[in-house]
Amino acid sequence: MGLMNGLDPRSLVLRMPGGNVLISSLDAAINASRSNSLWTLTFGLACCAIEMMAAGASTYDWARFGFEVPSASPRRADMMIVAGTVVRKMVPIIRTLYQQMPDPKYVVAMGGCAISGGPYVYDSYTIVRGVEEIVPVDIYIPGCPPRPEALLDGLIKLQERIRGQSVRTAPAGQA
Amino acid sequence: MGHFLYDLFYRTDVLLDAWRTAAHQSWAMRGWPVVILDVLFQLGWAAAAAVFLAVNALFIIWFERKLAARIQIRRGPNRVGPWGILQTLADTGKMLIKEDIIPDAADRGVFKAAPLMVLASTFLLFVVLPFGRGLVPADLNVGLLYFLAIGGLSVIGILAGGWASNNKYSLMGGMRSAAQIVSYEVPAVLTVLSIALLAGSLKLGDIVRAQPAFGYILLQPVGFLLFLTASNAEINRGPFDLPESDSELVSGFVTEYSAMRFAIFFLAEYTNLFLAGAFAATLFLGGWRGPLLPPVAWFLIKSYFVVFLLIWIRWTFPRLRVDHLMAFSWKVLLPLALANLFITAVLVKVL
Amino acid sequence: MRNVTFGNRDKMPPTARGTVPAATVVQPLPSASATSDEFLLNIGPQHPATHGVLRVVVTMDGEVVKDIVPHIGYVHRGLEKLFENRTYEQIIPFTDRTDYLSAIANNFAYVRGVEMLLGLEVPRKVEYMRVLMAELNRIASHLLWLAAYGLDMGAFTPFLYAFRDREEIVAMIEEASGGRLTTNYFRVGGFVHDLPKDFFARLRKFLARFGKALNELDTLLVENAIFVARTRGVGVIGKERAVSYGMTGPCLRASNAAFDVRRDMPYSIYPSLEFEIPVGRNGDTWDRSWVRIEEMRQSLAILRQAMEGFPEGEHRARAPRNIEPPAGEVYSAVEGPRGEIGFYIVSDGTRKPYRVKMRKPSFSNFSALPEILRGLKIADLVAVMGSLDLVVPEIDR
Amino acid sequence: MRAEEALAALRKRFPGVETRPVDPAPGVTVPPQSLREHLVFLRDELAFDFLVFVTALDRPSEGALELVYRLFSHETRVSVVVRVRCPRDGARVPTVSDIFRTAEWHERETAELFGIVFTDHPDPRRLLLPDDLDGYPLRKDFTHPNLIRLPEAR
Repeated sequence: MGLMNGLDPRSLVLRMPGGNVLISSLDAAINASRSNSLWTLTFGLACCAIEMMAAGASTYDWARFGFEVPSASPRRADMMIVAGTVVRKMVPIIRTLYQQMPDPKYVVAMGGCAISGGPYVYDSYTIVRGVEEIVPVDIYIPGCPPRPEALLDGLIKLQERIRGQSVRTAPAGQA
Repeated sequence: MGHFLYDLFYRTDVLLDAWRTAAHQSWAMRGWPVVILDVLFQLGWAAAAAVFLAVNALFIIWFERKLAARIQIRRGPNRVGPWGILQTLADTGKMLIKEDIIPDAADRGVFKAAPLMVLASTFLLFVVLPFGRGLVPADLNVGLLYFLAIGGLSVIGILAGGWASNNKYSLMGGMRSAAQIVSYEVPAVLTVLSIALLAGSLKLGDIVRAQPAFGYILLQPVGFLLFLTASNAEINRGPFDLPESDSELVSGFVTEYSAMRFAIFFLAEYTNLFLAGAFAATLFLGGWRGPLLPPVAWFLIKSYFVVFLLIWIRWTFPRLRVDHLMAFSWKVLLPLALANLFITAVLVKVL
Repeated sequence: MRNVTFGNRDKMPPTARGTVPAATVVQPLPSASATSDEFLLNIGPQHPATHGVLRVVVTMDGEVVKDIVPHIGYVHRGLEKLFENRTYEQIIPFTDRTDYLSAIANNFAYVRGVEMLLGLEVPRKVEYMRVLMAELNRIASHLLWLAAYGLDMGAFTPFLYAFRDREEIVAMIEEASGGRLTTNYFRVGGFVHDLPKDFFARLRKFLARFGKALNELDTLLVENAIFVARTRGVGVIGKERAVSYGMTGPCLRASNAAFDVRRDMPYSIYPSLEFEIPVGRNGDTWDRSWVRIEEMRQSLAILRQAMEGFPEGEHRARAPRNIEPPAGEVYSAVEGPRGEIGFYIVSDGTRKPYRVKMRKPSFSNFSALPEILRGLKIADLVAVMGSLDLVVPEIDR
Repeated sequence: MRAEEALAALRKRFPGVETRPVDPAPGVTVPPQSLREHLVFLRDELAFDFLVFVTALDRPSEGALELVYRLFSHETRVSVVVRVRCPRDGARVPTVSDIFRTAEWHERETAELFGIVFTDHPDPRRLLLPDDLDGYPLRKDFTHPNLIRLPEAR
């Protein structure tokens, strides 16, 4: 890393003959790894957590897609599924957890509460109206709570988005 | 050609010896120092062991996932590659390119060294592991002792990792692990001693050769169970997986580890699983010996069978409590192992 | 190729609605003076053993728990305030979401309270349907407890077995109500719609199969030697203390106190049904587990009786369109899977309640945790907390 | 023992208390200073061993807060409601958390939601609310920037 300070290796690679091919195949390999191995942070807040558990259980078995390892430590999580109601007392904790996760990290807002505050938008003095006010969200899965199929569908959509990534367009140092 | 293949698979020791002698002669004829050749030979072994270690871990993790899924009436990974066999590869690839976090409060040097210490202790065990007749980097005279001594080394890495993370959960995980490995080392040693008594040697090759066709398991059924339990506890797997128990200590000593450093711990853990199976196979199931199939195949079949047993156990039982775990070792396993050793000694003397 | 960059952003999005406080240190630790031998361990709010977002701060002397301070409120949504600005019918879906594992029991308690305020009699068939649903819900909830408790104890497999059976119940409830978890099935005076045609066929099939599956789960977890060693004699709370702490449900019954709302404050058709109330002997963690397993068996018996005596009739009484109960107050309690679920409703004669107080079992059960845990080993914490079967939004409301 | 008998015994023990039947439980209103002796009497003499909940009602028109203690007896299976009225400003009520352990948390909750001080409470910290929240949410005149009222349907 030290050698590369201030120098973006990507521009060098692209100037090489066949650099494009190299980058494309690199992209393919990286994206295949990332998209097929999304470990989740075990982070259930409310009702949606139960459907998240159901998605992990036999009937729906999200291990099939590589979401197998529910990681209790944010250090090993790739995505945070915010499953449930976020209230103001929880805000600093969610922010800390997000910052503790290593890059690249993804956030899935599961259910109405995480998207917008859900049924508690009005008349609740503690609600946070959508987790996007705290952390950047990649995928929204509507429902109250969403069915496990909906969760799986959302996660597969996330995989598709990851497959569209390229080191070429990623910010320097974060590819 | 067929002759060569036969030699390669069934008489590997003869082939290797012949090859080594020939190489030695030719180096000596040219006046080159033979020491370099020996070093090269050992480096070759090391490379082979490293490749095996990686491939084996990839396979064993997939195997465990699929088997666990089978036990739990679900499918397990099936999207990456046929039957999801490349799932582990995807996981490894992802961890390689993930951000590597070292907490601010951590002891950086120790934090970085800890995973390597654990991996090194596992890697070193391959030195004495006989994969087949003569297929062993160094069949030491004190092979059994070496296995016990080096096998206990991983505790240093675990303790270092737990301490360096500067996290209470990590520290508690590390401490538990240290206590656990040290306590279960004792019954393991005593059990292995009775094998040494029977075989009359500490050399693993000799122990395999000394076994009757059915292995020592029939002479030492209690010993086998003791060894299986103790080694299961030593590799920190369920139901003895307290150092990294999810529900109590988040992830124990690996709580603060991310990306590749965690992957190394993971690699070491699954290599240890294989080694537990391999040594159980070597000491109790007759190692590489068996009819028809080549020795290597027999060795792998037996090892993976024990691994299968360990996985089965892990996915069936709840976790022990930490004091029960200690009590189990000192109050149950140790007296049993002592009694087993005593009876073995008497029988060996009498018969 | 789409050029998407995402997931790598560390910069915060502009806070559009500007209501979120800046990132601060999590609530400071309590000023418990830790001497050199003691140390504080903070568990939660994000910790696998807390089943949601609880936080407990444990003062430990070596491995022994000296003191334990629970912190709650991480899912406090201010529901009781919210209820004051909703009409009676609009409140029903919110009662689901206070305790999503026993949505039906919550519906039941609330709807019954409103009916009591109105002085409304419901048809016999409705009562039977309510009991059927409530008991199915109880089994589903206990199964989920078993699954989660298995995880706590380090056994992953019972989790999946329990979920397999739970899915079957959930499918039945879904077919009837349209929702898997948060069913919103009850209405004042009855149900939103009738039971589906093949409901009883499915129920019969389930009843025939589940008894065996339950025995299997029992053997796999609750009667496992390791499990028994970890739970028996651990986390004991006596009858007197349990009552004083307001514990209800299986947690109280494990302490040898035979109190069950279904029998002692009878409602619906429970007086006409025959079932036993399993009671533990010692009030320890194992008893709490055993009571739940036994309760599932009793629920099966209730389901069978309710199915046999199921009458014909309307699925909804003739309730007024606008619910405007006369001024007054009422307390309606039902036996939920975790204990006494009560709704204290005060009406001032308008379409919206003056005050709704929810009395939730987990709140009281959890408040006894320091009492149960003091003096135990830290390793028991998980076993004890899991055995209380906490649902966090129910504690916080 | 039936509910009426319990109530009669209560009336006998504390002459002058106002008793009124509330469906389905009978109720009794007591002044704050004698709350504790009433509860001790109910618990020890009449076997009301179970405090179901503690809560309060805000009556701004009367300038009063009304505390509600609901008791249940496992022995006789009878409920009774004890009420305490106190002024909205500077409401002070003695704690009963040593009589019924469960009251500790219920009182903490009521205190922060209604702004009632429970004197001699062993642990008077906040329970549910974040530390930076001002006001008492369950009072009728509570306002908060984060509290957006549901628009009235037209």
